[in-house]
Amino acid sequence: MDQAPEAGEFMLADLGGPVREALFPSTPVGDGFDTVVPPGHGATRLLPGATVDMLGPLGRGFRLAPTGYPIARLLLIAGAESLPLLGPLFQAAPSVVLVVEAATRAQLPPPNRFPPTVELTLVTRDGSAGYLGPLEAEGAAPAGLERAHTRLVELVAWAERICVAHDPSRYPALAALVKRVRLQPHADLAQAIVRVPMPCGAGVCDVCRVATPRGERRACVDGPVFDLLDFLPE
Amino acid sequence: MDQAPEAGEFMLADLGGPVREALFPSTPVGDGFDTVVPPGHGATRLLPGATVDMLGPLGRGFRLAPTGYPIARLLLIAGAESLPLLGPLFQAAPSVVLVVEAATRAQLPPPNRFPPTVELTLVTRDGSAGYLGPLEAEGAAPAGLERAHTRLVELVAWAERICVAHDPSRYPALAALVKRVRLQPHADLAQAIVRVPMPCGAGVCDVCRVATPRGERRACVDGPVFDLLDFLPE
Amino acid sequence: MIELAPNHKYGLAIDVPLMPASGAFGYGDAYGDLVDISGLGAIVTNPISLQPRQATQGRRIAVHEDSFVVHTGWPNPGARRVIRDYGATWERLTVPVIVHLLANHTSEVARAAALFSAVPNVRAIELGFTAAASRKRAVELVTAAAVEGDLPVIAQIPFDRVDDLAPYLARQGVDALTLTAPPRAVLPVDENGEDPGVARFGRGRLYGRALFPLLLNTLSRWAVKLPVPVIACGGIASPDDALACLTLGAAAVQVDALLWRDPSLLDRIARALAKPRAAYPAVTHLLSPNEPETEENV
Amino acid sequence: MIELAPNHKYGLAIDVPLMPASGAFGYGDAYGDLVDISGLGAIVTNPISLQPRQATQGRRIAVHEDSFVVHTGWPNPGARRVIRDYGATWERLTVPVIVHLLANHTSEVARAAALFSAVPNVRAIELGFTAAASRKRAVELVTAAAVEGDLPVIAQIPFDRVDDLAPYLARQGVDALTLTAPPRAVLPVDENGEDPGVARFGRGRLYGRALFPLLLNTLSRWAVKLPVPVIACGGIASPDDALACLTLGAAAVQVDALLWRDPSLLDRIARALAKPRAAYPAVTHLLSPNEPETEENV
Ligand SMILES: Cc1cc2nc3c(=O)[nH]c(=O)nc-3n(C[C@H](O)[C@H](O)[C@H](O)COP(=O)(O)OP(=O)(O)OC[C@H]3O[C@@H](n4cnc5c(N)ncnc54)[C@H](O)[C@@H]3O)c2cc1C
Ligand SMILES: Cc1cc2nc3c(=O)[nH]c(=O)nc-3n(C[C@H](O)[C@H](O)[C@H](O)COP(=O)(O)OP(=O)(O)OC[C@H]3O[C@@H](n4cnc5c(N)ncnc54)[C@H](O)[C@@H]3O)c2cc1C
Ligand SMILES: Cc1cc2nc3c(=O)[nH]c(=O)nc-3n(C[C@H](O)[C@H](O)[C@H](O)COP(=O)(O)O)c2cc1C
Ligand SMILES: Cc1cc2nc3c(=O)[nH]c(=O)nc-3n(C[C@H](O)[C@H](O)[C@H](O)COP(=O)(O)O)c2cc1C
Ligand code: FES
Ligand code: FES
Repeated sequence: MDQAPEAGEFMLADLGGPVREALFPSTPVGDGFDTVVPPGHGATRLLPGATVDMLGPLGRGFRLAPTGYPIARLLLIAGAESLPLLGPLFQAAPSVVLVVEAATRAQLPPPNRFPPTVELTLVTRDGSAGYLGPLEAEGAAPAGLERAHTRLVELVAWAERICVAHDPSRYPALAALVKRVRLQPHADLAQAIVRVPMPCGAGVCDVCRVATPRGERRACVDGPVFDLLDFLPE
Repeated sequence: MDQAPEAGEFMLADLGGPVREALFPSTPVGDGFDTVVPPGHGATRLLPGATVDMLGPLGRGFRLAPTGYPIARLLLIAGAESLPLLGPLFQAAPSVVLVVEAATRAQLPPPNRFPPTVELTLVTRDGSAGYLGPLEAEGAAPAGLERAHTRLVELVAWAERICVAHDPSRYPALAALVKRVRLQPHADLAQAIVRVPMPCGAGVCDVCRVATPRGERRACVDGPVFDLLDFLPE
Repeated sequence: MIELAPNHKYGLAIDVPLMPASGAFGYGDAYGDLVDISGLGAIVTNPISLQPRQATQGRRIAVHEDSFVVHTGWPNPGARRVIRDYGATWERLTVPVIVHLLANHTSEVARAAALFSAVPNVRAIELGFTAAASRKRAVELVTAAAVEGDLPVIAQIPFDRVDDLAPYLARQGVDALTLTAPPRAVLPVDENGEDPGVARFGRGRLYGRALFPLLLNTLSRWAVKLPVPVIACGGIASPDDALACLTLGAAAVQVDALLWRDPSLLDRIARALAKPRAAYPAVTHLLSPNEPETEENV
Repeated sequence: MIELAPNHKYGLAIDVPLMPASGAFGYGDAYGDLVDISGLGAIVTNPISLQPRQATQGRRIAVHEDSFVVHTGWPNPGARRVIRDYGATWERLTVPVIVHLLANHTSEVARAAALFSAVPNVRAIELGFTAAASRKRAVELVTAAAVEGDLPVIAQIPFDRVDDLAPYLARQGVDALTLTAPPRAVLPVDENGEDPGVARFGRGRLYGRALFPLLLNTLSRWAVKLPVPVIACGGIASPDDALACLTLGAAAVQVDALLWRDPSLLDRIARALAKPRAAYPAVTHLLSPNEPETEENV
């Protein structure tokens, strides 16, 4: 590998099937990277030490800041399943807050998985642990519970950059929240990654098209990291 | 493997392709056997120690003699390419004569490959070593050469059993030779093996049909070892 | 109990929706103890003609990657000899025997069908057609088999003739359809086999996993739509494959020449299919062939 | 030099009998340095319609074993936008550009063909048809493209319409034929992907090695027999595969979606095809489609 993929970029790996599969870095390791794949994924059948042919790095990853203008306050927002996609950002700024949302307590990641510099905010949609989700829901919370929304608004106001890895069906609502809190958000203030099959990785096959209110984009070349505000409802 | 294949019997091995392939024993080794496959054959890609799923032993092998009536004088006749098929018979009788025919000297096997009890008779079709072939050709030989035919007639008269592994297109002429020398040859006096693809090994697929003047036979269940006289022209 | 010939006076009821395809299993006794025939729904015989047929000469199989082609000329000892050799075996079987006839001439098909009708436990005729058989000729052949034979008639449809022949024969009174016979294909010949250098291509009937995605397409387009039961055939290589075919509306499945590699496949599929029908997964993302197509549902 | 449109006034001469298939390569610049376009015979664009088209929603790819199906709805920015975005790129290429048009309505095809005729270095139109297009309609579409466009017209024939459409269009004046467009297929969906549990089957255009034996059969039956050049397409995955197609009479080959796995395949095939033509192996054991069939020669 000439170069390791950065956060949100991907490698197209030949795992023996008829099409390549996208591998995203979850942790940079030396010159290479660790990746998290679902159970049963082709990559789990690889033997340790196996050589995998890869193309990449491909795609537009998370864009933290122009060189020379480092950011101090980074907000990460993840669904529990998409959390590994944000792994390479856990130490990307002096102050990192990570909001993780899961359906229920059992699906939350163990807090010891994170570097001590990451400040963790846990959210469950059933209120079984941490704040009560969903993230974008407002209104009074049942007794003994606190709404995630209130906390999220604070964090969005605080952050210099917001990086999101969640179910894309949530992006319109999250975009609306950012727009409400920040009024005139600049381009790339909030960025969101979309994970879809990307068989060609070259903008050729149209399998990875993502519909946004601003028209269709291809995840492999226009993304997979988009400006969250592209998803803002018209 | 429950049981190792005997001379002329075969195993159907699953070597990863969509059909099984027949493996013939060339040398019995302990409970198993060695087999000789052509260069490029699927089996050459197996790693040492690989487990291969096999069905068998299948087919009718060489029938030397009913139990209790051991034979003393065994004649083996092989084309150089088919020689491994007779390997398990090299020590099957106190006195074994092996006739090997090749196109030219370079294709003859090295004599040190055979047990010392085997008496070797080498034949080349171009006369570059040993007797001058082809085996069944009569008539005067060019100066300095001796016809294989003369020697073969002696050996056929001498033998109690004759086992042949050669190109099946030669079997009609060899059958005629045996018939001429032995006049009333008994069943199974001379036997010949036919090697064809045998994908099912069960008499189902008809791929292995062998045409004889006495009608079609299936190599996998009626053979692969046939009475040589089945090939006698009508 | 699955009824494969609901419109026929005798019907063709089977317990398990599974049988070997014609040509894959011989005449019933070939696999001996390797296959438990009583666990199948039926057996289908190798192709049989009225008169004996000999094998073609030359290369009869070519293997390349995951596929192989077979070209034998359908040798068989002829109807009378088959009955003499296997009639008693068939009578002892606990499952129905479906006799596969090479459908060449109406008179020959009629006579063969009449002969097999009289054999105990022969419960249906399956007809194989040439790829070039016209609709008219196919109906004549089906009619010849049905009238003379008195047994349910199943038509095994050539691979590239489904759209044309399947709905037509179903309307014209065939009792069930086998979709499909193997397609013709040409394979490059790997030069490491028995006769290196002789031929670069082999032609014949195609077998292998390659057929399965095309079979599923055919089923998804036709199985539910046709007014007679459909038997799925082509590239089925696992219990999951068999379940997929039933999910798409096949009444039963045939396992083709892939079973030569793994005769135990029949028993494994039989066990999977013996589970209660409700356990079959449901079709979700697939257009029913009767529904109009829209951008949304294709 | 290979002439792909010998009957057309301008012709379509290419140096190397190799090009990507429509849909596999984008509009020419997608693979950047990974593919040396100057080593190809031509490029074929992704399918283009006169008006912009959006992608279908829902699952667009399903992978199973060695095959995959793709279902996208052929999204594209429409003819005018494509010309604006890629016209300059095409002009700089040293090889001809073949524009693939989605052949839906004659008036749209005619207008799109006229637009592309005026673009420098666009040297032919390839038409893609729906599987259901009648002969009459197919000829109308070809005629519309030819009359308005002034360029050679290549027809990419649907997989299961070769016997029906290929000889007919060849007689009616098409300049060359691409055999074939990918077949439709249905694949069981491996439940380990992005959306477990959502769908058990995916439908779409089939790609993979499965197609190659069927392509060779189509070529062996038709390539020599048809009066116009045939471009082979379907499952080609190696230089040997490409040579096999040329041996069976194809004038050129297209590499389909298998090149996504291995973009270097194009360069490797190009190198193999650059060797002198006499080195191609000869057909030995294969019936020429013009010869009468006998027991001996089939
Ligand atoms: C131009 C052309 C195109 C063709 N296209 C295709 C094609 O797309 N796909 C394809 O598969 N074949 C194709 N074929 C081959 C053709 O379908 C058959 O080989 C041919 O029809 C053999 O049958 P027949 O009865 O017409 O010929 P005959 O010479 O009369 O047949 C000889 C004998 O073959 C036997 N026979 C062969 N097949 C069968 C069968 N299935 N059932 C019963 N008996 C059989 C019969 O005993 C028959 O009497 C094509 C042939 C030609 C000449
Ligand atoms: C009973 C039935 C059986 C079918 N069998 C098959 C089959 O065997 N194989 C198969 O592949 N399909 C099959 N189809 C699908 C059918 O071929 C196409 O989906 C249908 O023809 C779409 O084209 P249309 O113009 O008729 O429909 P429309 O609804 O008018 O088409 C909508 C639009 O789709 C676009 N379009 C779709 N395909 C193409 C194309 N290739 N080129 C250009 N534009 C295109 C055009 O823009 C067209 O205007 C079947 C459909 C039905 C209802
Ligand atoms: C008498 C006869 C016997 C045939 N036997 C077989 C056969 O055993 N297996 C097979 O796959 N095809 C068989 N075929 C069909 C051929 O394989 C093939 O489909 C036919 O020759 C098509 O050739 P073509 O496409 O070059 O015209 C037979 C055809 C005929 C006429
Ligand atoms: C408007 C429209 C768009 C289509 N787009 C695609 C496509 O992008 N990819 C594809 O493989 N098939 C496409 N098809 C065809 C379908 O995949 C498929 O062939 C068709 O729905 C056949 O379904 P049926 O056999 O169940 O009737 C399209 C069909 C229509 C009508
Ligand atoms: S992955 Fe093919 S266009 Fe994006
Ligand atoms: S190998 Fe199948 S019949 Fe002999």
